[in-house]
Amino acid sequence: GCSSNAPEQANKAAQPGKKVIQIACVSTIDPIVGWLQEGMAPLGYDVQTVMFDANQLPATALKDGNVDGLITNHLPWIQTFNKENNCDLQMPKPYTYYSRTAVYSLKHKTIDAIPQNALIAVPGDPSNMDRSLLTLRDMGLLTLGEKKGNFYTILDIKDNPKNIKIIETDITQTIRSINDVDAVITGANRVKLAGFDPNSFLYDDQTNPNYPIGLVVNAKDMDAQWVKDAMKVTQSDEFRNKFNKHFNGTYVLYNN
Amino acid sequence: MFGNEFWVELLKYFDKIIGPAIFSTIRMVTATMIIASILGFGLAILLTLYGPQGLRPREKIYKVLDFIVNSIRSFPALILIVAISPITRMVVGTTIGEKAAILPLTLAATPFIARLIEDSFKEVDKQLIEAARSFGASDMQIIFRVMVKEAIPSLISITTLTAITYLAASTMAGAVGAGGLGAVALNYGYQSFNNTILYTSVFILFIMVQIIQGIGTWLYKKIV
Amino acid sequence: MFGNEFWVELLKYFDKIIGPAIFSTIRMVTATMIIASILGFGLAILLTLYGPQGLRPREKIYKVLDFIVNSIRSFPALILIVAISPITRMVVGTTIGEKAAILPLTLAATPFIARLIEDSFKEVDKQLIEAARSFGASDMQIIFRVMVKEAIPSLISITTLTAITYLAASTMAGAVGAGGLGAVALNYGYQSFNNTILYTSVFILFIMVQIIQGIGTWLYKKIV
Amino acid sequence: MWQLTLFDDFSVVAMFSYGTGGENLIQIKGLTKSFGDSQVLKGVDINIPPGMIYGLVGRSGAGKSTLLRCINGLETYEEGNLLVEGVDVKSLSGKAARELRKEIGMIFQQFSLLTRLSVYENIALPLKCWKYSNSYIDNKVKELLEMIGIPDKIHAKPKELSGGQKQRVAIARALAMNPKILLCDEATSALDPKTAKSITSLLNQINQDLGITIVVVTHQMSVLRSVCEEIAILENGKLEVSGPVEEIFLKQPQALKNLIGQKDLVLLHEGINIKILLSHEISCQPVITRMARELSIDFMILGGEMESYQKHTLGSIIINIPSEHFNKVKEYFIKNHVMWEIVQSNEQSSAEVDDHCLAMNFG
Amino acid sequence: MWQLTLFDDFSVVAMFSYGTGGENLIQIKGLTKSFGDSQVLKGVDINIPPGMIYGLVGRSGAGKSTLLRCINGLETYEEGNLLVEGVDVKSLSGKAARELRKEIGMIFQQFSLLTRLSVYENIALPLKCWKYSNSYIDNKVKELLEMIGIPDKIHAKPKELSGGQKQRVAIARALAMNPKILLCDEATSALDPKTAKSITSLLNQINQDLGITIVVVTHQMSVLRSVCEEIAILENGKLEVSGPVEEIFLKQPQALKNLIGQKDLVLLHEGINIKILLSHEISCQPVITRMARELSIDFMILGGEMESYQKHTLGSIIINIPSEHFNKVKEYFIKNHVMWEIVQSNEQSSAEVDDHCLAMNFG
Ligand SMILES: Nc1ncnc2c1ncn2[C@@H]1O[C@H](COP(=O)(O)OP(=O)(O)OP(=O)(O)O)[C@@H](O)[C@H]1O
Ligand SMILES: Nc1ncnc2c1ncn2[C@@H]1O[C@H](COP(=O)(O)OP(=O)(O)OP(=O)(O)O)[C@@H](O)[C@H]1O
Ligand code: MET
Ligand SMILES: [Mg+2]
Ligand SMILES: [Mg+2]
Repeated sequence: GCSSNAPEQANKAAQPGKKVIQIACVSTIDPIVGWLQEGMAPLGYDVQTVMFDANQLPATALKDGNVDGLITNHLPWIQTFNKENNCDLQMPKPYTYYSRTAVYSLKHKTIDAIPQNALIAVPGDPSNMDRSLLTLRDMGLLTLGEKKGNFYTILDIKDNPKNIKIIETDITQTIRSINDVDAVITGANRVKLAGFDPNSFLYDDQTNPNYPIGLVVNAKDMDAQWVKDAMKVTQSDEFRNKFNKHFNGTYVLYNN
Repeated sequence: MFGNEFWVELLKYFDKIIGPAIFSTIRMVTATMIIASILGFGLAILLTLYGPQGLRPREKIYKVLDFIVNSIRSFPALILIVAISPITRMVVGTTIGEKAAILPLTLAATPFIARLIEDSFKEVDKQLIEAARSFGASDMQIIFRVMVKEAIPSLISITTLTAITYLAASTMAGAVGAGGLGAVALNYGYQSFNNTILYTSVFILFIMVQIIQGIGTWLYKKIV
Repeated sequence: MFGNEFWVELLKYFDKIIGPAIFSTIRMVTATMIIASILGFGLAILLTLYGPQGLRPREKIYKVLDFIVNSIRSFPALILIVAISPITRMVVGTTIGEKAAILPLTLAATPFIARLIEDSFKEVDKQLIEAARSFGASDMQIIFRVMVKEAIPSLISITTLTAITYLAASTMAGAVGAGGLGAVALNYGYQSFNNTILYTSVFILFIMVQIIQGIGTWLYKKIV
Repeated sequence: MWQLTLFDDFSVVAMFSYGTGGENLIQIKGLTKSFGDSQVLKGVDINIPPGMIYGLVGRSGAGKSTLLRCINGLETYEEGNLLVEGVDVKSLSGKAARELRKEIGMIFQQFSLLTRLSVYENIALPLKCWKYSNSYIDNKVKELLEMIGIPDKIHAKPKELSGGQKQRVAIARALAMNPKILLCDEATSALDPKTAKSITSLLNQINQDLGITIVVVTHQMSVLRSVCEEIAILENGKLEVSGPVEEIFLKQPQALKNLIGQKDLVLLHEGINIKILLSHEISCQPVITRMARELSIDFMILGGEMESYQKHTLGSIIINIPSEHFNKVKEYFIKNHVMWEIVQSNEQSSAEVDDHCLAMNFG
Repeated sequence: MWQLTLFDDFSVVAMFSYGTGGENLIQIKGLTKSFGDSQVLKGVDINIPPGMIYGLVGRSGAGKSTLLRCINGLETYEEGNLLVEGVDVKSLSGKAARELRKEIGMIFQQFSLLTRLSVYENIALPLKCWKYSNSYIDNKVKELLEMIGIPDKIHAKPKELSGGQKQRVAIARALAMNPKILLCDEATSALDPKTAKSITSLLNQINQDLGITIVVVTHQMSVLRSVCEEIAILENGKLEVSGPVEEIFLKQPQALKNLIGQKDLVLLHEGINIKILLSHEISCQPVITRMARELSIDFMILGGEMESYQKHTLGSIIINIPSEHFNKVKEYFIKNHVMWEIVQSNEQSSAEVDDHCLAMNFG
C-alpha cells in the first residue's frame, strides 16, 4: 500500500527548493495542467504532464509517489480509491471545477419520447456507470435498489418500465455511438469535442456539482508550498479566463 | 474462507454479467476467427501467388496487397475501431454491440493470419511444388493440394495462436458496448475494485486459453 | 488544401508531442523486442527440449512451462499491467513511464514469441536432427546449430511479425503514462477529436510498420 | 586404341540416323542453360523419336537432371530449342503448359513425395488434380500399389517408408496419369537389383504395350543396357556421344570410358592380352573353342562381359595368348572377321595377387 | 540346383567362422525392432571384427537402414543386444552416447544435409560441434572437398547441387570426424560408376590406412564385391546368410538369388547348358580351351561373370555342349575337380531372338 512508500515520498517532498512537479492527467484535462504549468513557471516550478489513458493507474501512480499530483478523477472516486487501497489522497480546497455530464440524443427531443426498449449508451467504467444510473433514476426512467458495493451497477436496477437497454461503452466511445442509440450519457466536453452542441441536451445531471475535480495530492503534501502555490494559480483570473474560454461551459468552475 | 454472502454475490454476477460475457466472448472470438481465417487465408493465397518468390510473381499486385496488410496492422486497436466505423455502420447497421465489434476484430485479425499463413507457405519445400507442377497441377491446386497439405501443422499452430491472441484482444470489444469477458474483467473487476470478478473473469479467460491450446495441440498431434 | 495554420499547428504538435512520442515508441518497441526475443527464445528452447515430441521429452516440465505461457497469454493487456505492477515496481522502481511499460509489453510478447519459435522449430526436418545426433551433437548444439539455422527464415518472419504486433500494442503503454505514438494518437488525436494528430500519428506508425516489414523482407530475401 | 575406321564409321552412322528428326517426339537443339555464371548445359542436341526408350548418362553434375527438367518446362533455358511434339516448351504457359505436363510423367531423383500425405494420397494426387472419378482413382492407385509391391503400405506416410519404398511410390505416382512421355531421373537407384529389374521390365513392358516414350537417367549400366535403345552421354553439359546403346557399349568411346572408369582387370604380364569384340555374327559361333582347336593352342580367358541388351546379347572377352602364337591368332581373326584389340595393362591394379596363381581368371 | 553337399558345407563354414566373436567391434545378437505392429528386425545376429569392411544387403524394405540406425543408437530396439566396443548401445545416454557417436560416422540414404548451410558449413558442422579449431576445420573441410571432387561448390547451398554432389557432401561430412566406424547407407547410389569407384577405393584406402571399420549398405553388387570382405543378407528383417563375400557370390545361396534375381541369359534349347564355377584353383588354368582340345569338341560360351573382389577374381561361366558329349564332359569335370551344375532354362526370356542366329552368345 502507500504506507510502505511513505518515507521515501516524504523525503522527496521535504526537499527544499524542489522545482519539478509531475502531474498526472488524461487527455481531456491536459489543457488544465498546461495552464497550471504556465501559472507556476514564474514561481520557479517546472510542472510536467504525465499523460495516462483513462483508468485508475494515475491514482495508483500518485499513491506510490511516482507522480506528485493528479488532475483526473472526481472527489467521490478518490474517496473510493482511498478506501479500497487503504491510502490517503486528498483534494485540497478550493476545488477547481466539475464536469458537466448530460443526456444527449439526436433522435428524441424529450424524455417522454424515449421509446420502449430504448438503447442508451453510457461509459462502462464503474464510476461513470454509477453516475449514469443515478441520472436515469432522476429522469424517472428506472429505479435503483440498494447500493451494495462502491458503485451502482446494472444489477441494482429494480424497475425498468421502458425496458431500457444500457450499452456500456468505453468513455471515449460513448459520444461516438450517438447515431446508433436513442441517447447517450456523457461529459459535455466530449460532446463539444465531437462537434455537437454541448448545450442541447435532453437532461442535465443535477448532481454534477457533487463531483468536484481538482488537484489531488498525497495527504502528507497537503501543506507543501507547491500545493499552496498551485491552488493560488487555479484561483487566478488568468487561469479562470483561459479555462472558461476553452471549455465554454462544459467544465464548470466553482465560484468559491 | 469465503462466506455465504460471497457466493450469493458471485452467483448473481455470474448469472447476469459473467455468464452472458462468456457467451458474448465465445461468439465474438468464434465469428472473428471464422471470418478472419477465411479472409486471411484468401489474402495469404494472393500473397503466395503474387509474392516475389511466389507461384506467379506480380510485383505490383503484391505491393498493393502488402501495403493494405501493413496499413491495417499499423492501427492501434481502438483507433481501428473508429477509423472503420463508417464501414461498420454500412455493413452491420450499427457501430455498437457484438456485431459491430466483430468487424474491427476481424479486420485486425485478417492481416495477422494472412502474414502467418504466407510465412508458413513460404516454408513449403520447393521440390514438392515442382513435383506438383510436373504433373500439371494448376497454381490453385498447388496451393490447396500441396502447400495447404504440407503446411497443415503450421496452419493449426497459427489458428491456435491467433485464437488466443484475439481472445485477449476481444477485450477491446468492450469499447463499443459489446461486453465480453475482457470488458467485465476491466469494468466490473479492476475498475470497480472487485477482485472476485477480476480473478473470476481472468480465470475463465485462462480456461478458454487452455481449451484453445488443448484443441490445437490435440489436432497437431493427431495430424503430424 | 491545407492552410498555413494547419502546418503551424502540426509543427507545434510535432515538436512537443509527436516527436518525443516517436522516440519513445522506438525505445519501447526496441527494448521490448530485444528482451522478449531473448526470453522468448529461451522459453522456446525449453519448450522444444521438453515438449512431447521434443529432444528430451519431460512431460512435467513441459506442462509447467505450457501453463505459464498460457496463463500470461490469457490476460487482457491492461490487467496484465496491473497484475504485474508489484513486480514492475521491484524491477524498475516505478510503475509509470517508459521503463514501467516495457515490462508488461515484454511479458506479453515473450510467450507470444516463444510459441511462434516453438512452432517453427517443430517444423524442422526430423532427419536433419537425426543427422546431427549421428555425429554426436548435443541437444543444445542441435537447437543452435541445426534448428536455429534451418528455421532462420521463420525466425526472421516471426521477429518481423512480433515487432509489428507490439508496435501497435505499445499503445497500451499509454495506460502507464509512458506516452508513445499509440497513446498520442489515442489521447491527443482520437479522444481530443484532433484528426491532424490522429492521422499524423497513424501515418508515422504506418511508416514504422513499413520499415519493419521492409527490413524483415530484405533479410528474408538475403538469407533464403 | 580402337581401330579408327570402326570408330569413324560409327560417328557417321550416328549423324545420319539422328540428324534429321522430323517425326521426333522430343527435339532438342543447341540447348544452353546457366545457373548464375556457370553454364550447365552447353548446346545440347538430342532427338528422341516416339516410342523410344532413351538413356541419358553422364558423370555426377553433368547436367542430366537439369536437362530432364527442361523437357517438361520446370526449368527454362537461355538458348536453343526444345520441342515436344513439335511445340517449343518455353513458349507454353498456363493451361497449355499444364496440358503438356499432364502427358509427361516425371520420377524425381529425390522422390519429392508429399510428407503429409499417405502413400495412397501421394499416388492419387495427379489423378485428383485432373479430376478423375474417385472409383477410377481407387482402382488405379491400388493397381499401381500392387505393381510396385507395397500394397500393405497403402496408408503409410513417406517417413515410415524405406528409401526404396519411397522411390517406388514416386514411380507409381509418375505412372498414375498414363503419361505419353516418362522422364525417369535415377528411378531405380535406391532399389535392390531384383526390384530394379522388375521396374525396368515394367518400363520395357509399358513402352511396348502403350508405345510411351521414356527418357531414363541412370548410373546403373545394367539398367541402361536392359531398357534403352539409344543413349546419350553428357559430359560437363556437352553431349559427347549419342547413338544405339549396343553400338556405344561395343565400341566404348572415350566418353563411356570416362563414365565407367577402367574395369579392374588383372591382366597377365606374360603373353599378349587381346580383347575380342563379340559382334552379332561372331557371338553365335563357338569362336573360342574353335580357334583353340584349329590353332592347337591353349589360352586363358581373363574375363569378359556379356550383357543382355534390349534385344541382343553382346559383349567382349579378353583372352591371354602366348606371345609366340600372336601372328597365328591375328591371321585367324582376320580370316574370320573378328574385331579385336590389344589390351595394355595400364593402371596397376591395387588388388593383391595370390601367391600360387598370378591371377584369377576365367577358365 | 546346387549340389547339396556344397551348400551344406557353406552353412557350416558360416556357422563356425562367425559364431564366436570375442574381439568383435560390433556384436549384434538377437536384435528385434518393431514399428508399431510390424516387426522390422527379427532377431538379427551379426559380428563385425575391427578393421573389416562389412556389407549389408537385402531387398528394399528388408530393414538395412533400420539396422544401421540401431548401431549408432539413433533407433532403439526391443530385444537382443547390440554391443559396440563391448558396450550396449541401448544403455548409453547423454554424454556417453554422444562420445560413441563421435566415433561413428554415418552417411544417410537421403543425405540429410542442412538446407540453409553451405557445402562448407555442412561438412564443418560435426567438427564445429566438437569444437575443433577454426584452422583445423578449414584445412580438413578443404581437404575433404578436394577428395570428393567439388572444391568449386564450396559455398553452394545443397539445393544448388546435383543429386550426386549432395551425396558426396554427405560422405565428406561423415568422414570429417575421422570416425573409427563408418556406416554407409547406400553411399554411392546417386553416383556415376567412376565417381562411385573413386569413393569405394577411398573407403578401401582409409580402411587399410587407418584400420577403420566400415559397414556398407548397398544395392550395387559391384560395390559389394570391390570393397567388402564379409557380407550379410537380410531378408524381411531376418539374417539369411552371412560370410565372406567371395564365398557367398561363388556359391550363390538362395537369399542372394532372391536379391539379384535371374540374370537374363538366353540359353540354348539344344544341347545342355552347364555352369562352371571358377574357384581359386580352376581360374588360373585355361580350362575351357584345354577341355575343348582334350575332348575334341566345340562348345559355345553362353555367358559368364567374372568379377574382381577385394583380393581375388572369381566367377562362373556358362557353356553349351552337344547332348551326346555330356558324359565325356562330366568325366572330365570330375577328373579335374571342376565344380559345375546344369542350368535349366526356367523363365522364358522375353528378349526377341534374331532370325539368323538362335542366340547371341559368347564366342
Ligand atoms: N539451382 C541451382 N543453382 C546453381 N547450380 C545448380 C543448380 N542446380 C544444379 N546446379 C548445378 O548444375 C550442374 C548440373 O546439375 P544436375 O542436377 O543437372 O546434374 P546431374 O547430371 O543430374 O548430376 P547427378 O548425377 O549428380 O544427379 C551441377 O554442377 C549443379 O551443381
Ligand atoms: N518410422 C517408421 N515407421 C513405420 N515403419 C517403418 C519406419 N521406418 C521404416 N519402416 C519400415 O521398416 C521396414 C524396413 O525399413 P528400412 O528403411 O530399414 O529398409 P531398408 O532395408 O533400408 O530398405 P531400402 O533398401 O529400401 O532403403 C520397411 O518396411 C519400412 O516400411
Ligand atoms: N496478450 C496478447 C498476446 O500475447 C497480445 C496481443 S497484441 C495484438 O497474444
Ligand atoms: Mg541428377
Ligand atoms: Mg534403406
